[in-house]
Amino acid sequence: MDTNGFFGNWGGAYIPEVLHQTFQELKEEYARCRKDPEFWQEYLTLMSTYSCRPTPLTHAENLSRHFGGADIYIKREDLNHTGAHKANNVMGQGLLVKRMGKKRVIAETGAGQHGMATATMAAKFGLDCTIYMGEEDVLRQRPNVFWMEKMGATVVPVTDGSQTLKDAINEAFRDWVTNVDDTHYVFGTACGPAPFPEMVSWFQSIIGIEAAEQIVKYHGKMPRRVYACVGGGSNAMGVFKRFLDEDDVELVGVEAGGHGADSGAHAIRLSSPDATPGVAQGYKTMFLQDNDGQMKQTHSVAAGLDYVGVSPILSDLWEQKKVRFESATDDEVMAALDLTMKLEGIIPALESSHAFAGAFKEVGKLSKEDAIIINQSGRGDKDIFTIAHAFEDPSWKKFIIDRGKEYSSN
Amino acid sequence: MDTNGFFGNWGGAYIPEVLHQTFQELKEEYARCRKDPEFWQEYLTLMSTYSCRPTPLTHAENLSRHFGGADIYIKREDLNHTGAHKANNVMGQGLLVKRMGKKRVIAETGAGQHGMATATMAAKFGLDCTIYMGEEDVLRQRPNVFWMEKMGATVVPVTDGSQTLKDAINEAFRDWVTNVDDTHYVFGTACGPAPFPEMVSWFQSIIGIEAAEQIVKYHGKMPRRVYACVGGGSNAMGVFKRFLDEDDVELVGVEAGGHGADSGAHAIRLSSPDATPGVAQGYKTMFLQDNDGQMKQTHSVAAGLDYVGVSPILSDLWEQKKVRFESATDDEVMAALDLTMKLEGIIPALESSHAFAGAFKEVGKLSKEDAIIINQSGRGDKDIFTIAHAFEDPSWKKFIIDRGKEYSSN
Amino acid sequence: MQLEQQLQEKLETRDILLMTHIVLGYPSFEVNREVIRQMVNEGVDCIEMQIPFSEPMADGPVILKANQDSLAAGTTVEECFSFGAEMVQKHTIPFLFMTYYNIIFKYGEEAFFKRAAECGIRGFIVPDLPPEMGKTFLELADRYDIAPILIFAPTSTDDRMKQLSGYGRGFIYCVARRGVTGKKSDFDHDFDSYLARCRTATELPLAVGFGIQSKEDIDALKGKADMAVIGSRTIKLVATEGADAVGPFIAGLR
Amino acid sequence: MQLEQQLQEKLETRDILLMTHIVLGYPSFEVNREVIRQMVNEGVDCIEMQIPFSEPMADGPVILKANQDSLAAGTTVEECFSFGAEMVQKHTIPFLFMTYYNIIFKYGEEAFFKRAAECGIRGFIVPDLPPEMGKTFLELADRYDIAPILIFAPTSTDDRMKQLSGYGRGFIYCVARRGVTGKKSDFDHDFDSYLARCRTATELPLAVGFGIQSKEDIDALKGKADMAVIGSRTIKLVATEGADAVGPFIAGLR
Ligand SMILES: Cc1ncc(COP(=O)(O)O)c(C=O)c1O
Ligand SMILES: Cc1ncc(COP(=O)(O)O)c(C=O)c1O
Repeated sequence: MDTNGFFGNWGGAYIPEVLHQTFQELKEEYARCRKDPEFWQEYLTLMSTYSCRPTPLTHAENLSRHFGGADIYIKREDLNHTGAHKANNVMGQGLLVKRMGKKRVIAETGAGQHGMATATMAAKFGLDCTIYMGEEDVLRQRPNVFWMEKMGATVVPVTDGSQTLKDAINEAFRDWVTNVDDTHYVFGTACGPAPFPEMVSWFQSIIGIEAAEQIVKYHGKMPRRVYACVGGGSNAMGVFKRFLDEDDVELVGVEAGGHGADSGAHAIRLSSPDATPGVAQGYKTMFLQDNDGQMKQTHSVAAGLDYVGVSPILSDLWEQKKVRFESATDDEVMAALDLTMKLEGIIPALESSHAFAGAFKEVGKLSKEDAIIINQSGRGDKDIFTIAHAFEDPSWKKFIIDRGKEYSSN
Repeated sequence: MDTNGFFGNWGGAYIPEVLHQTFQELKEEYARCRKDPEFWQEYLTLMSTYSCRPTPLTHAENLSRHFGGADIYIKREDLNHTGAHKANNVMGQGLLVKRMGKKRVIAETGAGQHGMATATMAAKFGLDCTIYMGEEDVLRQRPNVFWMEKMGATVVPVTDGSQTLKDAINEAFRDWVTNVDDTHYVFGTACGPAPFPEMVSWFQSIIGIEAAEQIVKYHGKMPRRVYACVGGGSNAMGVFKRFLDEDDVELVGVEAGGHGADSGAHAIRLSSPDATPGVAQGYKTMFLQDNDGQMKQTHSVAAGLDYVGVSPILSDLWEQKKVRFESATDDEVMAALDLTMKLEGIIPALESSHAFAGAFKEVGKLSKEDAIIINQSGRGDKDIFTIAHAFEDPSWKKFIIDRGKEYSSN
Repeated sequence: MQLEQQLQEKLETRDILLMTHIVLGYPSFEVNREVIRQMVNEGVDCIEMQIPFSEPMADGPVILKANQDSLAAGTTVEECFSFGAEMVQKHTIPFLFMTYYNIIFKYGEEAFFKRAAECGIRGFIVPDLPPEMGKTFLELADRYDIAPILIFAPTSTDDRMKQLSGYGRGFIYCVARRGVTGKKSDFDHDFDSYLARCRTATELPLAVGFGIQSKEDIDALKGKADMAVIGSRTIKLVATEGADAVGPFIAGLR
Repeated sequence: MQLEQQLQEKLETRDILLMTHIVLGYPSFEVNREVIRQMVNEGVDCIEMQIPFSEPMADGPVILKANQDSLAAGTTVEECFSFGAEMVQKHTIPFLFMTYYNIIFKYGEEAFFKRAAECGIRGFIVPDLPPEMGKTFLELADRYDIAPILIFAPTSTDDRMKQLSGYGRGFIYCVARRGVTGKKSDFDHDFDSYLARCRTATELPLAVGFGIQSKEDIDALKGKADMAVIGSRTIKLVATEGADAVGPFIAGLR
């Protein structure tokens, strides 16, 4: 990151003047934390006593055998407290908020995982908490909404625009400019104005640091490839960062192919020509936008990937060809999820299932001597309404109908 | 355990002759595993690479401050893969099944957690899997049923008797006597015929072994008390075992008080005079039964505690006064759950919330110099239908009604 | 006269004996009474009367339901004793109690034996009480002269059968197959070699139960076993066609 | 004539100027045309025309909805330019474009400036473009003689204001309070000392915007600021009472 917050051509901090001062303070505090080894130590202690770090690296023997190529290892971010990698970032920012003395946090959320993590952190750190969530995502991720509220957070459904992640981000910014003095905006992914992309990636880098140590321990050497799904890009940056300078490790980001790259209904920013450079939500990156610069509707079965932009750091790595980007369609994702449940007894989140789907297309062609790591960013429990729906499970439907009738009648 | 499987006056193996031989083999294999240090090592490796062991011990600073007594530490079994301590037992038995060369597993489940864990293990180990679950519990724990099925297990709703855990156990035994040659019954708690109570406790003892090490590291000495909820007794045995010989550690088991100890609608076996010695489901313990020896209906808001019997090992420890037993009512449990979510950002399962409720009643009276451990046996996500229902959450109800209508209309 | 002796005597005139199974209080004691009358009339040699239990772990759907319905109708252990005593008075064939161990344990083992002996009950079948768990039970059986009926299963090893035989009195109940009561069994080659193993292991008469439904099944047992046990089949018959169907059915079995 | 000069001249005869805000294409260009006519008639001194953007991060509900509705009706950047050119032709007051940076960036910064200059637009307000991010933007503004309107906020430090002032031309837009457009502001003691800080930091005229709704609000600004900005208030007025309500409303402000 240069002093203006750019990574190559990407990034920056395109923020309203009201926020200027608070960003100054944030950048200074962040810089202090990065220099202070005690801060990272405090972070590690928190993550190993409140969440479950280091998370395991699981050898997926059955999937490996099934595809007959490289050995598949799964980095288990699903085992974090609150069920996803989002906790890494949020707990880190929580420590920062404590240092800055702010009393309230706000956050946007798509899949609800970042909202869950933030509500959790707020409960633990005794902060007020408001979560913005697109109305469509409120419906897709209802259980998460329920838990956030039970943990004392206020969840505000956002009915503007496409009612998904980007709109929640806009709304969170509106809150922030209003309540900037006592409020910190816990940005949920490696996007937004600097220093967020770098800061979020820093907290998430714990994933790759652990994974590198673990793979060498189990597999004896570095992996051939590392796969991660890419929404905003935080879990991808988290697992990639440590491997960036390893020559023989190829990094693969898997974007949301939705109904297909040619369908117009997807969220592919880097692995298709649909996106162009733009500036929105406080930063410059590749956006899915029309010729006038208006953001397009995106689509993914995974709420957490259903987003118009992507981390500026990833746009830079894409431009530098240091990370390869692919996509997986909704259908490929459901199939990958199904296979992973059946063969390994592991339920990846729909977001994470994109990384699995991406890896499954290629792993058979790799040598048996090699290993790959798939970053399982979260667990699929939160997606039960979407997954049960997508699989058209008849007994689930009957159960919901019966419950609905019961509730209607009293 | 004596050679007949008794702990003092309790336990034994009251099994049909068809199962005699398979129990012989099971006992021999179990004895071999206990003697073989490599087995435990293999178990530890599995649990640290597939699940998230050691699970953290979390210092609940806000709850501690709130009650103003001893420091509260929470042992985080909720962070296990599949969301509860049940995984410890199941993965251990899975290794045993592999050694015995059986191709199919069956299990009973109440809360669905043991079923989830068994279905997961079966997927990972490539075994056929059938799960028996009381019809009432199928309704209470619908999401778990869905996931078990997605992992390839057959879930059989049991419509006999009270349609809860004990009936699922009977039905699993009926399957076992029929398919004894290729099938292992993965008993889910520290009950049933010997060697199950001891074997399950052995696998679960990993909880207390870790917790003892952790509390000494964080608190500097042994805890004053350890709290666990008691359904069948496996998580309680798991966390208690290591502390049994520590003189100054008091062990407290919290049973399901349901609508109250005097209501007849509860599952209190040891901390009220309602239960009497009996023999059922293959073992001798304190059962909730009438004067003729017929089992009574039990009640708890927590499916996993809604059971007529209790571990024979706990009956023995109760008789020896080595463990104190208390109970918490449904209402106390919901309040404890609510407080824990709000203050710590942690969502205990309804079962585990009993341990919290039990501890909350007493912790304020202990010295600030002391610490207690509460065993959080599982996470509450699985209970969303029960918890949202119990809190009468209006937006949840609306959500379900709308979904139900949507499903009805097509 | 001891149960075994009684059966051996009958075996002098019959090539195979018949034992039937009823669940007490199901559908009612009234019907039990009538069913037993018809069974005895048609020459049944021995009857096991099941005292219902809420957790009949070794029983299949038919008998499970019978247990539950009987309990739901309010059947008590005391009523079962009275009814048993009445049957012993009324009929000359031996009557046994079949039940799960908790019924006995909860009543008090010795009290249960004493009361059953007073009623004239000749044997107990307790499917969840292996001899290892039944030390006092076996002593009391001896003391009260009530035959403890032990069970062989296809999974029992030769050694195990010998051991069981040592504890058994009256006869050995050979479970025809793995599984619970009620489903049809195959009386095939494997079954024959199982029965041969049973025969070698014990001097006691061999009763074969689980899934015997017809004259053919019984004929197939002749020369290999001493007694055929009809369980779920007649219970289902009573439920679907009434008590009066029992007599003709039994008559048709031999 | 440069924007600042133009405003300074007007200030010689008026104690406070009025700037109004419209969202282009909302509810339609037709209505925009009429609204602007009435505004100019009633003596508005300057008009900022917002080119709608799909992500108007700094705008409150009223203007947000106006952006969305305009886009939903199909408004394009090209139409905004044509309309802007038409207004400049028709009226003598200065017109500004307000928009978010992506609209400019995506069009091509230089192309955008060129086109706007051809249309006679006098200034740009870009709320998400701080000067640190606007190096080329500021150069182009200079080159094409279009005033880059910089923004002061209550959270800006004195140093920051000085720095911003150095980049600004035309006037400084002082955001009256924290928050987004549309909500009422308190013009209290804190506000006065904020405005005093603004005044000290720059020589440029001060426009105050965010939440100005009435004659009283404007009177309160007299002597402290040079221009009052009416934004959401008239947009809402048009939406609820139609374009014809604008003239009388503006007339009542002074
Ligand atoms: C489980 C999970 N994975 C991935 C993502 C995508 O975010 P990112 O690309 O920042 O990792 C989300 C976002 O909500 C998520 O919940
Ligand atoms: C989370 C959880 N805790 C506790 C229990 C009770 O079982 P046990 O007493 O064997 O720990 C269950 C049983 O299903 C459970 O799911």
